[in-house]
Amino acid sequence: IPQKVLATPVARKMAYDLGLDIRTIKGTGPGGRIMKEDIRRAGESNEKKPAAVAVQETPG
Amino acid sequence: MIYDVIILGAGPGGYVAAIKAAQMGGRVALIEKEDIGGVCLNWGCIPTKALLKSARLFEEVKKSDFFGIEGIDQSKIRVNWEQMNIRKDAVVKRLVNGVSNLLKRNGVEVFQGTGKVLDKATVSVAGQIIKGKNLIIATGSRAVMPPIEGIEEAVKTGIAITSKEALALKSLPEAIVILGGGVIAVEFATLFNALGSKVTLVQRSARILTNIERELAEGLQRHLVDKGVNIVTNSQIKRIQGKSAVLEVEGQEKICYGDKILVSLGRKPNTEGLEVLGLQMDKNGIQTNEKLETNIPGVYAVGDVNGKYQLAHLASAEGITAVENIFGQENKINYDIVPSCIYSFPEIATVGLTEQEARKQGYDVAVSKFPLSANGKALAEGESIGFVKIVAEKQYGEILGVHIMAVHATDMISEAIVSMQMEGTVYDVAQAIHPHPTLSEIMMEAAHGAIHKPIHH
Amino acid sequence: MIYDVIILGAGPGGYVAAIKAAQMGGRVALIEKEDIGGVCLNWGCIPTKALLKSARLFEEVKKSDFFGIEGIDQSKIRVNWEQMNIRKDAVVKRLVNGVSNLLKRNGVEVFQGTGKVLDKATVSVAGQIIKGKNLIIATGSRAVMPPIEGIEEAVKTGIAITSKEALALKSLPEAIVILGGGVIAVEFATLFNALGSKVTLVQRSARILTNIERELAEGLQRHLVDKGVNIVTNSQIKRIQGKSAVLEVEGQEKICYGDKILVSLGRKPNTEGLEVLGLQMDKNGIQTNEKLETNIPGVYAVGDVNGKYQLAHLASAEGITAVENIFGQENKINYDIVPSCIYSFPEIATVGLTEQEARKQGYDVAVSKFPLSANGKALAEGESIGFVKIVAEKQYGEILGVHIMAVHATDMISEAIVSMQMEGTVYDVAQAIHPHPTLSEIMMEAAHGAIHKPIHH
Ligand SMILES: Cc1cc2nc3c(=O)[nH]c(=O)nc-3n(C[C@H](O)[C@H](O)[C@H](O)COP(=O)(O)OP(=O)(O)OC[C@H]3O[C@@H](n4cnc5c(N)ncnc54)[C@H](O)[C@@H]3O)c2cc1C
Ligand SMILES: Cc1cc2nc3c(=O)[nH]c(=O)nc-3n(C[C@H](O)[C@H](O)[C@H](O)COP(=O)(O)OP(=O)(O)OC[C@H]3O[C@@H](n4cnc5c(N)ncnc54)[C@H](O)[C@@H]3O)c2cc1C
Repeated sequence: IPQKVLATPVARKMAYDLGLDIRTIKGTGPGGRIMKEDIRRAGESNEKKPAAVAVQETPG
Repeated sequence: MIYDVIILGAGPGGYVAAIKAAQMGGRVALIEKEDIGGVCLNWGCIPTKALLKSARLFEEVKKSDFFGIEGIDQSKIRVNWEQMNIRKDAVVKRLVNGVSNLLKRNGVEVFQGTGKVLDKATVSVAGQIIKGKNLIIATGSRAVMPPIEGIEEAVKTGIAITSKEALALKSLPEAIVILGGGVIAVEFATLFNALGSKVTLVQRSARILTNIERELAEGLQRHLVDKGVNIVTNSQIKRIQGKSAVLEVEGQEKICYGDKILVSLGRKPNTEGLEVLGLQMDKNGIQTNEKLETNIPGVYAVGDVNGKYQLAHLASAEGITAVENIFGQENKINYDIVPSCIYSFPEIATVGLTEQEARKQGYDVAVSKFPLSANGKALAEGESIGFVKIVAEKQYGEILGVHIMAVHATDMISEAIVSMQMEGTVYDVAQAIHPHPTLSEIMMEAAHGAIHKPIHH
Repeated sequence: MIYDVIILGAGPGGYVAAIKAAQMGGRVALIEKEDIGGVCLNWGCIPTKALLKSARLFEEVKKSDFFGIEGIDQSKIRVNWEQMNIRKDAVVKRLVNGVSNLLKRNGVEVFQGTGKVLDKATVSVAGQIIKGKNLIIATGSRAVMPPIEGIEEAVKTGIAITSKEALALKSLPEAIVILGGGVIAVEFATLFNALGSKVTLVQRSARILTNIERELAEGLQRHLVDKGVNIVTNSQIKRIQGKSAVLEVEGQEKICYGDKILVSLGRKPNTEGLEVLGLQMDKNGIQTNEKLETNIPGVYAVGDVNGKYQLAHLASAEGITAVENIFGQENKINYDIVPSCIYSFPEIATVGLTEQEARKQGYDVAVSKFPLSANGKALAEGESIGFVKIVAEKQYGEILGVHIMAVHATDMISEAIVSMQMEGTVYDVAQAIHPHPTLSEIMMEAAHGAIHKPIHH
């Protein structure tokens, strides 16, 4: 069974806009759900590490 | 002129599709042979709910002493069936007028008459020929009259009726036999029983509402029996004879008497006039894919006529989805999250998988149940019958189904629907702060229960 | 023995914390000086809702002719205040007993008496000294009696009362003056007005419910006035004199008469007996961080006493969160998603940001409103006053706030809460298939409206 990613609708859209691979982000919401705050944080630390490769992930 | 979409039938499938198509900039022709609004507005969802409101008030009035309201002589209160129906008809009229105005304001062209499809781009109606690029079939369904001995005669004499005639009765029947135990049958049983008719409900199988989660169905069945409905299960209908239905129950003949015999044994799709298209059909209706397209490209079928479910909200959602697909905005229906409601007293509302279904699909299942009797608002309202049952899977806690029996179950289910729409888990629902005192706290408690333990139980 | 947690106060903050702590394996001492359940169960949420149910039925009974119920002599129906209160008291008793049993079953030790904190690990109660590793203060709040001329005398004569006394009145007042225009004031105005008292509501500012979204508050205010409540706005209370409140309104003196004068001008935290701790406080209450911890490590404050909001469900959620933090399961309250409900006729329920607040926070805002009068269920029920207003941001469509005025608003808001909990968007709510006919379709329509256009409007 492929691992499911629990993320909020807004988190998914933000990750997509920022070009972040949502599967690599740790969720801090209920039950480990990825919240927009988690994406924001990941986005910021990505900016600090310019070497990181952004992977696109379609929502859904 | 060539329309972008021709829509056949102006029920909740067709008229919603028409408005949506117009909103998306399309030129739309909508064909209706009877009343705008279809079964739903005229002979289904709306008139039944208007009458049920009266019936529920009648039940409440009987309890007024208990609630501290004095001076009602219980021996004198009676049902004024005519007034109930005048109000019901006014509600229907207002809604039908509202929809007609919406169609006009959105620039939908409405054709009154029976549409006959000549080819997939051409429909004739009332002597006119209209042309379109796409066709949406939304012709709905009608009650089945199965070949029961004596039924034709009983229809002629006006004793055997369908839900349509039941909504136009001149007087309240003293006794009524309802053949069938589906949603419509149960709502009419609730209605007539509350209004004081002697109700007999005749069910083929061992329980009513065979499509609904077992515990809910059995709970409601017990409750209806407690309230005086005579429910005959495991019965076969042998014949209709005068004002009686003759049954066979466990090898014995049984005779059920009613001034009226309401035949609620299923509905069938309206597919007449479509023959030329060569549509793929099965016994339930016109086959469609998730985009609501039939085997003929450019021809869509939405609502009761595609035989998936018989639900007005699904018809509307399908109508919107078909239109979105026509206009290139790909979309599809998620048939796993279609709610079903029963406006009985108490109500039932359900969405998604039952416990059994979830297990069959191989999920590691967590089930959690919380009763109304442990909820403050339910007690404050004096309405403590029922429960909420959440079915979740254990890996993520994702909610797979929610099954509710409660006075406002049909309002409560929307929380479950949006949760499931967003792939919500019991963790999300438990964490959301639900207002006190409300019935919705029961959802939260049940979610806590699926994780570990509810607080109040 | 040393308890893992000592909890001071057994309202919805304290008793829920106690159960949760016990469920998590802790040894728990719960101290209560009056009744288990606190204000909420005994003098707040529950008794008011029980009486409001009676009041609502009384209103419905008056409309019974319209709904087709005959034989009620409207000149004879009267309120039996005593019976209403007997039922109310029975509901309260049942719930309080229920909570007492839950506490027992979970192994919570309950101490009856006033707790006095000796140090952060030691509390004395009824001559006993108890020791604990953590302390949760959940002592709640009580009504303020501001220094108005003549108020002390009026309290002595029993004319000036708080909500507590209003819930224990021996008879229904013929006329009542309510000082204040907050949630509690509005609920009592609804109650007494529906039961036939002459109600005057005295409000300092230009409208009632200053904390609630403007359109809702103004809508309800108009509605209350239509129903006969005398609302005096922009007024200053000068003094209480006999059975009258003397006001100054736009430079003029105005005298409002009532058999009772209900003082509903705010509540203050119960912080007596905590002095030794040296807690940081402001005028609203004990200051806490998002984990509900005070400036003293190991000391938590939940519910009304921390002065954030005065809401039972928040008190309970804070109680659970404090306990989770004590037991090392880090958690915090999201104060942006705390619903507020008013059980007026129609009800009001709201969560999140208002349009103005959202703009102030710099969001690019989409606002969508949909009225009950365009909803089939609302018309079928004969309850078409109100609307749903969704406030969303435009970038993602995230829902920032939902504001509802509707007969079942307090049930409807739960859908908004879980949507916001999951950072849901108007796209999600619009895509979710809402059952027909229900009031929840209004949420869906409003969501469609925030994206593009609603169908039915
Ligand atoms: C008593 C009763 C109660 C119900 N209560 C509920 C409820 O509470 N909730 C719920 O979700 N569902 C309820 N339903 C089911 C609901 O009414 C249907 O699911 C819904 O009406 C289906 O919508 P539709 O648009 O597919 O078809 P319909 O509503 O059946 O509309 C089809 C329309 O097409 C017209 N038509 C057919 N053929 C042609 C033609 N050749 N040319 C022109 N016009 C044509 C018909 O006249 C009709 O107006 C109820 C049904 C009944 C009978
Ligand atoms: C008329 C009215 C209606 C309301 N309706 C609603 C509503 O519908 N919904 C809603 O959400 N909120 C409502 N509220 C508000 C709600 O009641 C409070 O927010 C809630 O009770 C707060 O809970 P709590 O646990 O913080 O405190 P409380 O419920 O006030 O409980 C505190 C308890 O601590 C005890 N205590 C205090 N000091 C000590 C001590 N030193 N030793 C021992 N025991 C002590 C008290 O006796 C009390 O039992 C209403 C309030 C009122 C007055």
